[in-house]
Amino acid sequence: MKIDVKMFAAARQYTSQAVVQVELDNPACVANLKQALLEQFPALGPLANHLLIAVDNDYAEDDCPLDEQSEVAVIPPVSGG
Amino acid sequence: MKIDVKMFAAARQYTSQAVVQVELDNPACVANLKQALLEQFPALGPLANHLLIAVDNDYAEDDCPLDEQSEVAVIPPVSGG
Amino acid sequence: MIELVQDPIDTARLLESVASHQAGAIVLFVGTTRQFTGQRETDSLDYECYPEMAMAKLEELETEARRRWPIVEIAIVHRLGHLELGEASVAIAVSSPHRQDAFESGSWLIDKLKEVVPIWKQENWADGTSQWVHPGVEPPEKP
Amino acid sequence: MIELVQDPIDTARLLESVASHQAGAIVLFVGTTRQFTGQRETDSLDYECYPEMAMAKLEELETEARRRWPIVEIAIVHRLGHLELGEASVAIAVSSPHRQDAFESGSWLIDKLKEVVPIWKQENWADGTSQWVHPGVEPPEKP
Repeated sequence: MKIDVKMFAAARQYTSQAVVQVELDNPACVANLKQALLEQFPALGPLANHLLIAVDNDYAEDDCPLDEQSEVAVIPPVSGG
Repeated sequence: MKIDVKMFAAARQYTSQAVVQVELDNPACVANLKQALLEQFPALGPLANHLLIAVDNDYAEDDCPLDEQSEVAVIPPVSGG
Repeated sequence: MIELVQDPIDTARLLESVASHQAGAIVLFVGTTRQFTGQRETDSLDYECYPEMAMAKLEELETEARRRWPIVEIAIVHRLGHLELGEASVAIAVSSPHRQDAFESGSWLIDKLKEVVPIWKQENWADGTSQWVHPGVEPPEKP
Repeated sequence: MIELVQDPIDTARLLESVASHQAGAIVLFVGTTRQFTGQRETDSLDYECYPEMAMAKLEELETEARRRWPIVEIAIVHRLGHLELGEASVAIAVSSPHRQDAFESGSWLIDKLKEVVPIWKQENWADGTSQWVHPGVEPPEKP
């Protein structure tokens, strides 16, 4: 299945894309997505140990299941305020 | 010696005066003033256990000496803010 | 900036007065007149002060706060005279490089102001009676 | 009142929005752009956010703060886009019956906002370089 992933801040800068598409086997979870992202976009390397994924507007654990309707985003460490 | 004593809030209300004059033996300290005030103005009774005296714009201990040039005031418990 | 004022407190002016390129944080505290104290309803308040001593004590508090925390600017304004419900009686603004210092010093300043600065509040209750507030003092039987 | 805004933050509007006859205290926190971070000089900042999730997280923070403290009103406004030195990036106002609750909840809200709300800051340094700020992340050798 294909998952659209929103990219923000340095993640967007490193990939030069605001949304990337990742192909995953079905079923898939957040851990599979992280691995696929790092393989497809080696430029994300500096964020590898800090890669949080949001699913449907909330932080998601590695075992959180994904489907093509999920709203998915890469959340690099936040720095608002 | 004669000491002018400024009165504020309930102290002014109970004595109906903004400044009262108290006659003290020389030398005199804050403890003597408190005693004289309570004798001369029995209406200050409700404040007797809470009577702080300021001398020259600072809180003064009972043994603080007084003279006729001292700027003296009765400071009932404060309630600003 | 330390002021005792008769007119409504201008919080925008306090915030401006503490703004600085050295500060990353500003904390503003505003004390306002509550309608209810327990079951008792307030209609309005009157504040009076001992002006020379109040200014001296407020300046001491600023000095002591600057000794305890790395503060950039401090502003303290206390209103005097007649205040209607909801109006601000006091405002304290502190700016500092880091926010924790602004929160801690702002909280400390209002605590100390209420303890040591010679300012007094008269409650004008909704039942038509008035009363000077002196914490710890029992009012006389027939005031 | 929770808002993500492009224009300068209107702190007077935040204060008005939390004013209440039930409140005796208002605490306003304002985060501003500091000129120096250690030896490094900032020229300006750019903020971006993930809007839907940022709003969801800010609403969660309001709910949790109200669960923890007896709060009357909360206002949180975060600025986005380009900010010059000294401008406010975030403002949080809390009103409560008693002041300690307003200080504690205001401090907690800005701590949590900085931890969990998906908003990011890009430093535009005075030396002409720019850098997204991601706490804990080492930037790549050749960004």
